[in-house]
Amino acid sequence: MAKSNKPIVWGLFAVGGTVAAFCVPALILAHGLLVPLGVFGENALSYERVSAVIGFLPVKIVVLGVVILTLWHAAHRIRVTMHDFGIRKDDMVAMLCYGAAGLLTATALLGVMAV
Amino acid sequence: METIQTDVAIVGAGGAGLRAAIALAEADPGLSITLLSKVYPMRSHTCAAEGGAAGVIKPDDSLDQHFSDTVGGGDWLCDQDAVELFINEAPRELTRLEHWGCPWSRETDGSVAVRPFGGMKIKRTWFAADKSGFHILHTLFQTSLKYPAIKRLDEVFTTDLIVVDGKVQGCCAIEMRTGQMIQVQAKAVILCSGGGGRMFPFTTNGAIKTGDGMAMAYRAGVPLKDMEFVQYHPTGLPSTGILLTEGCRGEGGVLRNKDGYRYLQDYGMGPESPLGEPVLKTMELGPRDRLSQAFWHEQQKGNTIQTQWGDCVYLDLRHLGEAKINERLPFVRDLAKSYSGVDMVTDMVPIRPVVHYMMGGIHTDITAATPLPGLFAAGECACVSINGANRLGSNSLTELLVFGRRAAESAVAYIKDSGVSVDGAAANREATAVEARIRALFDRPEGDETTAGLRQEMFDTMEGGAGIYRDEASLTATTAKLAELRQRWQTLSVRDKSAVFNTDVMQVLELGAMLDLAETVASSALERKESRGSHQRLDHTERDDTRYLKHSMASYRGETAPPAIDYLDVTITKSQPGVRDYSGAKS
Amino acid sequence: MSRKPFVRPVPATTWYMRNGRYLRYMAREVSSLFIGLYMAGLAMGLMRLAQGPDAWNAYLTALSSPLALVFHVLAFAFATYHATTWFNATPKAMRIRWGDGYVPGPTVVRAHYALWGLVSLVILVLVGVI
Amino acid sequence: MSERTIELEILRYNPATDEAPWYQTYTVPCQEEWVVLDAINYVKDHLDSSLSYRWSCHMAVCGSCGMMINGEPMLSCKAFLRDFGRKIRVEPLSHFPIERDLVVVLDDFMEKLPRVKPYIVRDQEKPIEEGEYKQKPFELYEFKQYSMCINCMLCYAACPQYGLNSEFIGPAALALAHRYNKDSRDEGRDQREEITAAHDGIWECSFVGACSEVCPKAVDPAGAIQQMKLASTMDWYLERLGGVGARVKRSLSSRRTSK
Ligand SMILES: Cc1cc2nc3c(=O)[nH]c(=O)nc-3n(C[C@H](O)[C@H](O)[C@H](O)COP(=O)(O)OP(=O)(O)OC[C@H]3O[C@@H](n4cnc5c(N)ncnc54)[C@H](O)[C@@H]3O)c2cc1C
Ligand code: SF4
Ligand code: F3S
Ligand code: FES
Repeated sequence: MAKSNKPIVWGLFAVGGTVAAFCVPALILAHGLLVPLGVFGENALSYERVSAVIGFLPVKIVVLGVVILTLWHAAHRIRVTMHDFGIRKDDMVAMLCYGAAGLLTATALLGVMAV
Repeated sequence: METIQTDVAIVGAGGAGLRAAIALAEADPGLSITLLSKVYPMRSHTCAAEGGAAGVIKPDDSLDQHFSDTVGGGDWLCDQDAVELFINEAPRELTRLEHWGCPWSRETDGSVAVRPFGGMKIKRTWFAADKSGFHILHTLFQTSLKYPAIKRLDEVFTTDLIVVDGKVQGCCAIEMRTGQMIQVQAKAVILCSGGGGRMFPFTTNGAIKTGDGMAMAYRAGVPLKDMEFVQYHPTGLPSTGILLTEGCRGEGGVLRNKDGYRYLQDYGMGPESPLGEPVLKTMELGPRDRLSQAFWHEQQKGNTIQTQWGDCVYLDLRHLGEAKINERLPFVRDLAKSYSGVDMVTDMVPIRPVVHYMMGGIHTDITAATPLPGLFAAGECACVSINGANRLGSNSLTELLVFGRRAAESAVAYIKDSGVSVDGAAANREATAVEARIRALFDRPEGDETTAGLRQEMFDTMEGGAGIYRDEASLTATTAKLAELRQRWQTLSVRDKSAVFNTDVMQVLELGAMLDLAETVASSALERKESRGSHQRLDHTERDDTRYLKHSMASYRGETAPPAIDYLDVTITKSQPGVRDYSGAKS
Repeated sequence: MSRKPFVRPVPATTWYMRNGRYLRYMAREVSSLFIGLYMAGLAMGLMRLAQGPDAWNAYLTALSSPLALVFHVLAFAFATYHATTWFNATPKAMRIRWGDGYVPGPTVVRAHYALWGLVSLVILVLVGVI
Repeated sequence: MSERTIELEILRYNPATDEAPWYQTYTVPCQEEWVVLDAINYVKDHLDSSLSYRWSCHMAVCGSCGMMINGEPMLSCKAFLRDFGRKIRVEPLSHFPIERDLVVVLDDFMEKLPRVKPYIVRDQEKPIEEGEYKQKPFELYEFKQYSMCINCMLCYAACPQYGLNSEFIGPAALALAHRYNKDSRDEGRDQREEITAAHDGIWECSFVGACSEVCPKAVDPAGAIQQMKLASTMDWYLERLGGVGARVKRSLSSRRTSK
């Protein structure tokens, strides 16, 4: 029997899971809840400030790292979860999940690089 | 009936059976090997052994010392040629097991560690924490998976040997999952079916230890040797008989009576050793028979504690401290906590002697051959005899390895030398007769007799009449009772008529085997009018070398008669019977 | 032949309803859906950022819609759950030698929680000041 | 001695007469310190000799008496009545075909186990005359935990992935493969990975963790599998790095293996 190819994605999944665990709860709290609710004031995440900060190369790298790794973590786990929900077309599910992750990666990459 | 043809059939896949199977596969890859077991190999009772296996490897130790510990421990009833051979081959076998991956505990430099054991003058017991037998069994089982020549028949209950023209030519068995009879036609058969401690109510033995193989050989005409020697282990949990390994005492545990007094010093095993510094071969590190007997005396004096499960004394390990207990004895700590609700780190554990091991068994010579051509035996079911009147703890795990291998080698030699071939037609006739006998069990009319009821009566009479101390009256009553029980067994019916996994029929057959064996125990004990090792008579309290420096041999005389008891000389090579001294004096 | 082993079927789509342990597992797995969606949103946001101030402001407005808020509350809960399950499991995969044994599991877990707290604080402060 | 009475509800199945399993309830007088197995033995001895189940050691080491007790896979010889109420439901282990009553068919595991080569594999055997392999306490510690498996199959009964796909090699067999991979005397990891790193090996495990929660011997198969995923991911990349990777791999493993 041939060895599985899962190691390629599993490495990303594992690293992404760790990054997600450390960063995502606080990110959601800050950017998804506290900022919209105005806790940080009217000018939080204003265009000027955000684009200035993201203009820095090291920041670009960190932000991209978090986003991309987390995306791959999620993509891989969603693939497994579909299986757990009884959807057994694994090849198709895998293509969709990793495809979406790839597209979003490209999106984030383009976005960040363009700033 | 299904017929299987094979070169060698092994009955039993415990330590001895697996070692034999591997040895066969290594001796000649062309041999066909059939390994039958009534349970999956890893369920065999070898897995319950905790303490360890003896073999000389350390520079401060010597083969001579292991020899004299073993022979003295056995109260000079051991065959000394067998002991010598055993001791010489032991280190090699244990090392081989190490090469196969057995997780022996280690010294800091990476070499194998050894621990002290009862009756041993020098530390020589190899151990894998307190699950030595478990690791030995799993190492052997997993290693056996390497050899495609070993064909296993798991959960196949062997009922009888097939004997044609005075030669063993296979065995008959019931496949549990179908209820079908199988005849395994073989040029040679090796019995590795373990002991029969289950004939007693309080025992460290698992449910499968019903002595089936011993009974099979006995019925086929092979004498059972030294059956009166039944070892009580001094430290069992009273509720269930679960064993707290001798390693507990090896690591420094002590026995105390209800007043907290270390009573062993009153029974020739003193002087009292300092707490936490066990002295080899004295006090708690005396041999098992002496310790169990000391318990009996304490009980007579009213020095035991009463528990809901009967009289007990204490095993005290508190001074070892939690760290050492967790490192060396984690399993027994857990056992005591779960089954007796006592944490040995903070409390003393109530314990009592429980039936543990049968020194006696199928008569074999030092090549593991029985008097019946084509039949070999090894492990607890056999009596070679290296254990004499009292086995030293940690000798039997090694015995499985040494004699499991020898049995295999002897079987190969037997096949090659005698050029045996199986008489298929005759074997088939034998097997058909066996099948008819088993079928008949199902047709017996359903009476009041139950397996559980008969078994309980057997327990009561064995415990009462053939226990730690015996006398003429108790043994006479026991043999009479057993004769009656054997009669009543003839009317016992199998209530469960179904084919698939019928444990009812299995229990009926097991009980039949145990009753046969129980009778050989009681009859041999009745005839041995002396006290030696684990056989202690209140009416004959001294050892009598002039009359009884002999093996007793119990031979089958039919379904209704008690066994015939004969005697066979003990082989003495270099150690004349002496005094068993456990007082700490220099020997 | 009298054998007839009985196979108890496992329902392929509802098996996890059988016990709490499986439900907790599924909750952990489903967290990925929320984390994934959140990240998708963030990736889009980064794109909007590149498209200029108007796009970015529209994005910020969308973030404060009730629907977005509800989603983020859920996502926050699942992400936190993911983090705890992840940290609690790390000692299983990652064993760090310590003398003749390994760093005890609880210590590894506690270290992760401490670091998590720190990282979270940094993120909150950073977002707060930006 | 304190006594109590329990209701034991046992799933019965006799292939000769039953189309499907059914529950039979027994009223059993028990001692307080009994385990569930004692109660079942009482039924066998006094109420119904046709009940079939496996047991032997009564000390949680032979691995034969695994059952579902109130829905949880447990060793019946280590399930204390004091931890249960008056009604106890006993069923054969989940995910295995029922042979009869509480006896399940174990062929699947027995066939899988040899495939992961659960024994020492070496390029060169060391002669017995040269004595034992040296193994430092830490080297023993590294695999000891995974050698404690009693093959009781509770983990298979708990693992939903095994329930969904019986091709999955499963927790215990994988943990045993890991046991030998981690043994300083062994050189067989590459051979084992042919099976363990294939589709139905470690990658079929989604780290539910149920196996480790029910394991009576603290083997932690879930941890073993995670470590194997990590190791085989490394191996996968190293194998694709060509000569450099091979060299790294060799130096990593020769540091381990006892000579
Ligand atoms: C609790 C305990 C602790 C012990 N501790 C130690 C120790 O520390 N050191 C030491 O040296 N010794 C110890 N002993 C003794 C030692 O473990 C046993 O004597 C030894 O394991 C017996 O091994 P065996 O291979 O002969 O039999 P077993 O391991 O009992 O195997 C018997 C085999 O025969 C098979 N069998 C039996 N009947 C049939 C049948 N009718 N048909 C088919 N198959 C059958 C069974 O299935 C099984 O596979 C201990 C014993 C006990 C009970
Ligand atoms: S890993 Fe644990 S639960 Fe699984 S078979 Fe082994 S001992 Fe039993
Ligand atoms: S429960 Fe099953 S999915 Fe993996 S972690 Fe254990 S094997
Ligand atoms: S009877 Fe042996 S594990 Fe329960």
